[in-house]
Amino acid sequence: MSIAITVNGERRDVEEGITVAALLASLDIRASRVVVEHNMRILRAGDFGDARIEDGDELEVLQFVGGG
Amino acid sequence: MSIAITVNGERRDVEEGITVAALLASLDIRASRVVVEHNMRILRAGDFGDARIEDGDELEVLQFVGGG
Amino acid sequence: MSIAITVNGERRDVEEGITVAALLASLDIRASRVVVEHNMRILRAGDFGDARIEDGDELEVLQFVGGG
Amino acid sequence: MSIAITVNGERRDVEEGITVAALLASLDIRASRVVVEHNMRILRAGDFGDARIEDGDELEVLQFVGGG
Amino acid sequence: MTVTSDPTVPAASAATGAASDDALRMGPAVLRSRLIHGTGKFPSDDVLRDCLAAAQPDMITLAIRRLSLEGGGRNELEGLDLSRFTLLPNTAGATTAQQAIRMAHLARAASLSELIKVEVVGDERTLLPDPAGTLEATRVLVEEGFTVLAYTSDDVVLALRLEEAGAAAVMPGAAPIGTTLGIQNPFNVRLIIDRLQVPVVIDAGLGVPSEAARCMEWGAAAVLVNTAIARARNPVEMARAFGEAVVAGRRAFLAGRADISFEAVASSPTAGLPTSSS
Amino acid sequence: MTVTSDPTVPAASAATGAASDDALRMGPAVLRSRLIHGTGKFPSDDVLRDCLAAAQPDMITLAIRRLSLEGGGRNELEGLDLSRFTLLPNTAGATTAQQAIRMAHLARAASLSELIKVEVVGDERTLLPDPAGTLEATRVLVEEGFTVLAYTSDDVVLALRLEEAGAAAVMPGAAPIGTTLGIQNPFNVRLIIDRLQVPVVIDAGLGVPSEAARCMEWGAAAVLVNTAIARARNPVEMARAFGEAVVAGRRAFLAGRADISFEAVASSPTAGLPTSSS
Amino acid sequence: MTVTSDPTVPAASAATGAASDDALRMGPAVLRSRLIHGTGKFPSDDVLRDCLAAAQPDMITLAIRRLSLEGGGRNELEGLDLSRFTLLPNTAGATTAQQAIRMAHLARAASLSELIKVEVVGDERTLLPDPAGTLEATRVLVEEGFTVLAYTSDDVVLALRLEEAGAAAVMPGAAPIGTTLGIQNPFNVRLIIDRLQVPVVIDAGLGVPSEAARCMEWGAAAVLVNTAIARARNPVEMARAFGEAVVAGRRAFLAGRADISFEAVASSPTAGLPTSSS
Amino acid sequence: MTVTSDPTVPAASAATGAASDDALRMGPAVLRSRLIHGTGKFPSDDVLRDCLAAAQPDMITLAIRRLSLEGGGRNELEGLDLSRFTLLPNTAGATTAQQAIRMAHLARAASLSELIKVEVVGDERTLLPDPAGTLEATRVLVEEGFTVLAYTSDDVVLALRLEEAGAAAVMPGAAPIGTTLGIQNPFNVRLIIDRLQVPVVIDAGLGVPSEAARCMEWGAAAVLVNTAIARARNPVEMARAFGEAVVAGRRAFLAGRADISFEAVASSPTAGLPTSSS
Repeated sequence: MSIAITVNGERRDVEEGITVAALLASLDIRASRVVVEHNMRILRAGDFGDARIEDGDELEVLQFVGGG
Repeated sequence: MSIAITVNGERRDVEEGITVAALLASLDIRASRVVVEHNMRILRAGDFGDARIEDGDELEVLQFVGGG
Repeated sequence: MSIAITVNGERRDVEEGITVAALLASLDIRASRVVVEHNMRILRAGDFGDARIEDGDELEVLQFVGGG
Repeated sequence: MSIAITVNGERRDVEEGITVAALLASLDIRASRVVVEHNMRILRAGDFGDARIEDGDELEVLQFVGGG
Repeated sequence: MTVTSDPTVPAASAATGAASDDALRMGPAVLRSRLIHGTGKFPSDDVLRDCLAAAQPDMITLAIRRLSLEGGGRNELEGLDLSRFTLLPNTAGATTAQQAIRMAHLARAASLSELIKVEVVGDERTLLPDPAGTLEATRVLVEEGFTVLAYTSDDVVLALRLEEAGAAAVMPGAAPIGTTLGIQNPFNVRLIIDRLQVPVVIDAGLGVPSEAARCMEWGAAAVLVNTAIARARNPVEMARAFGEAVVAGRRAFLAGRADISFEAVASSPTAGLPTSSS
Repeated sequence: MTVTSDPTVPAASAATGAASDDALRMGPAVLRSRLIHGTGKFPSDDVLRDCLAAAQPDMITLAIRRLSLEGGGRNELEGLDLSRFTLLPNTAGATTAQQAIRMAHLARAASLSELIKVEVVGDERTLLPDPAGTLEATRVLVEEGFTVLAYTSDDVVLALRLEEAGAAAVMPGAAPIGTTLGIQNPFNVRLIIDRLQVPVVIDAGLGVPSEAARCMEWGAAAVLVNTAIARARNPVEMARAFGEAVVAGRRAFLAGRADISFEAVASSPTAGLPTSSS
Repeated sequence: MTVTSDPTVPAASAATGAASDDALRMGPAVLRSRLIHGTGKFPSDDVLRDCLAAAQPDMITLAIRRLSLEGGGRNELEGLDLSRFTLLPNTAGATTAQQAIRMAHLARAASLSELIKVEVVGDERTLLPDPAGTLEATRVLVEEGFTVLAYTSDDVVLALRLEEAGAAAVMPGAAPIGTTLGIQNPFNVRLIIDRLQVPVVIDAGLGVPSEAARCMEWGAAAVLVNTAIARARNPVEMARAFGEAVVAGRRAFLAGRADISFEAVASSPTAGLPTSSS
Repeated sequence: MTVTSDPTVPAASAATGAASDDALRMGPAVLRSRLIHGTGKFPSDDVLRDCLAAAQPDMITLAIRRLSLEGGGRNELEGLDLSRFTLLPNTAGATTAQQAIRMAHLARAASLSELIKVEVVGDERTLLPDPAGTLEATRVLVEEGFTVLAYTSDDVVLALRLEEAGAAAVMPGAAPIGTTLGIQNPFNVRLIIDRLQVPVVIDAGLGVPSEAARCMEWGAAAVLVNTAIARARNPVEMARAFGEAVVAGRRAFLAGRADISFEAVASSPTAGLPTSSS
């Protein structure tokens, strides 16, 4: 079954029970380079594998970019 | 009997039961030109005659001066 | 007979023996408002009537204009 | 016999017949470092030995100094 | 160019001296003169009175202070008929919003008006204003019904915040109070004038009349001058000069300056020269 | 403020302390107004006439040019009563001393006066003056009895040389003619004012009245303004503003500015505040 | 003059190029280069990398943004070995203290360091900082253990307040972000440098290396440059030039400038000239 | 940053985009360093020698003076190996063209070269140059085969005349000699740089390295610095700083500055912020 979540402001349907680590992998994102905020709470990289995503969750996947 | 009050930061001994109007008169100050703060409460000029001063009261007698 | 002169840099044919005063009149110019240089010599206004123009003469007829 | 000359604006008495080279040597000045103007004429360093000084002559002995 | 049809030029100003309807409104105050005149540090009462007669301001600033209990409290304002002026008491001396609010209350009691210049000093050495205190005092006093003119730095965002807080005018300083150093930051001052809807009054640090005129040419609503007049060698003539300069600067603003050209352009005709070789 | 009565002033200043006869003398010319008004590039005769009425100068500048032979030579000065002004013809258009001298002779014949503004342009692009030509023309014309006002750059030594050559006034430019860029070199302009004995008139490049006032505050004897008025959106009001600003700046110079302080100094008393903790 | 005994000159700087112990310390950061290098708006990754190689900064700024979910989130920092630099993430984009605090938390998670440049914009048009928001964010983040470098206006009192709030450095802007207009308010910038104990880093609006050097000569601790490098015609050479200019300016500050003289003083001897009349 | 290797640079710039041979040619002189170093007024021979080692100029200026007849004529140049430098003797002390020409002849005899800096002072108080004398000396010496670098004011037309007279370089002063006041007239200095074909060297009055860099950024060919180094608290470090700043300024000129924007432009991306309300 799939659930609806919001990633970086966009609605996405993902597998129920997916972890953050799995989500990143499915998006082809290397976990080492990003910061993830899960329902407004920042996850430590070490916790990506344990963090399960529920229906309606909001995720922000962020990284450093050029800035002044 | 006299009471001790503070006027403009200085200790003064005055007659018990004196009014603000009488205090100003005794100091040769024209009531029309000043603002009086009695225990941090601003008095209207019309109330100077009724305002009785108690022992320990604090008065500020202020006026406009040159400023920028 | 006519002669060829230069007035303000332009070639003109005028009557032989014409005076500066007559030239100005023919051009509808009031003598009081101008300065005339006749063959590089400045004429006094009083001399306009006597100053005869010869063939090949150069005249500058000048006036004040707005300037800074 | 001695003659009176002016060197750098000061009067000096020197031996009659002295050359510029000898004058510089007597003043302990190395010829290689100076320019000499003899009666307003600049001498080449090679001519110092031949240039004889006469009574009343004026000499300027100059060198480079710090400047901006 | 048909001058009078120019929409940037009020018709009234063409015919008369100062535009007859070019009054500055701030709350209840309506000022024809855009020179706000300080009253501190003058050499004598007489000089102050003569300065005001020379400069002819509509609004003057005042401070509120303890009356000296000996001598009946005579002061430099004694000789003045204050009723001829719109009074702008200040909160000078305050270093917190609370103190400024208290002084505003006292000033209201003394002036029977709700005009107040909020001044909260944040640094004793430079007398520059405290951003947070100024903003808080402005908010509270606006809430209470005061018409607040807020003395501030040349910080653009703070000026915007003061406007949002309801200030009737915002008063950025040209330079620290009393220095007469003149306008230190033309860029910010002009930005504040451009961005705000409320009148911008340049306060503090002006040194000479030309600087007052310059502010007015940029579109400042008014200038406040104290030290530059009070400490001039001849204060009365300097007061008059400031009055004239403010009129000139305002008039120039309304008239609209010539466009700058980076190429030289002759003022006299380039054609019509007598032949050089003749 | 009763500036409308006479912006060129002395009446008012007589009472108070400014010099009661503050006229500017250059050769035969005696000027009460220290604004010298150009007459070039105005949108119309009417506007020029109204500007002169508004600014009330005593001296105006003129150029001398060929009359157009068609149409009887009407020009923008037609509507003016020149006899009301001290005329200062210029030699604009000259690029050599010889041309300037010739134009001075023509101007003398036209004005019946020996006042002349020497202007020898050395660079067609910037219209900046030619040092050698300006100096030579000045020398020759002074010799011939002219009262020479010499337009020059802000070169200090050249200004000294012009004074030595007998110029009745030296006229350093603020910026290239017609740019309205304003004073580009305050340092040199002030140095020239300080070093010369003859009047220093700031000419060319001023843009707004505040800059004219600033020159006067430094001790300039007068300013010459043309483009900044002629090209303003509302030339008449701008002319009036320049007139007022020149008066203000001169008055401020005579009044003597307050000393600059690098430390802030309160304008309101620092003592006598109500107790904060009571 | 015995140079080395001069107490204002660190002994170390006499012997070597850049003073060997002239490092700038802000919290955990120790910087030998006083040019902080921005990484935004570069034409390409390659150019950015080459600029950093040319300018050799120790500290670079970064922003934190959403990764693009398509394409694996490649960005302009891809080619950089970030571990070679001290990273200074900013809170750019925040318009409230709360947003800035959230971004600081995210940045900390990404950089594994507590260095943060607090930037709270108060006006979308000028991007000038919000006084209250900047101060609040600084207070909270300092409390939480961050080393805060606070981007601020040139408001002197606000700079003092940020220091009191525990900022490790205060970063007044020279001009609005991205304009390259250069230092608009030398007076306030110098006042801030003089009054604060913590390092003052000039941020935003610098246009050319000479301005960076000028800030350093005044005693600024460092400068932050982004647009002036990223948008130069040749960014790499401009980066190198900024690096050199910052070194030059710092060195000049330590060396101590010559006293200004208002009188001219010959550089060559005035005595010893050959007789002119001989 | 490896500035110590060679502050006069080209090696580094060859790789990246600055001109690989950016030498300055004036007559026979070919200069890699664009800092011309004065040698007057140094506290000691040792300091001068160390300054030259630190700044690494190719060209140095000298004066010619009477040797003291007592003591064998030791002077501050004693310790220098002059053969390592291109010598630029000056005519300082001359107040007429004739004196300058005589000094040029003496200098030629001493240096065995025809490079000469023409300097004819027109005013003893400001030491500003005499326009006519400078121009005449330049004409005569160019005729005689000298390579003339002409010290001049910031008068634009005079600069053009000196170029026409054959000067190999024109050297406008930033401010009066020895003042270290810095650039007083940016407008004219830039105009001179733009209008002339020959190299423009900024001479006299610079105070700090940032001003030298600024001149170079405008396109000046070189700067001449003496007092600002000789009178610094630490002349050796200041010499080095000037050397670095001149390199930085030249590099920035070649790199091409970013365009000024009057609107703020964010340095960090405006998109991609985390949702604020989530």
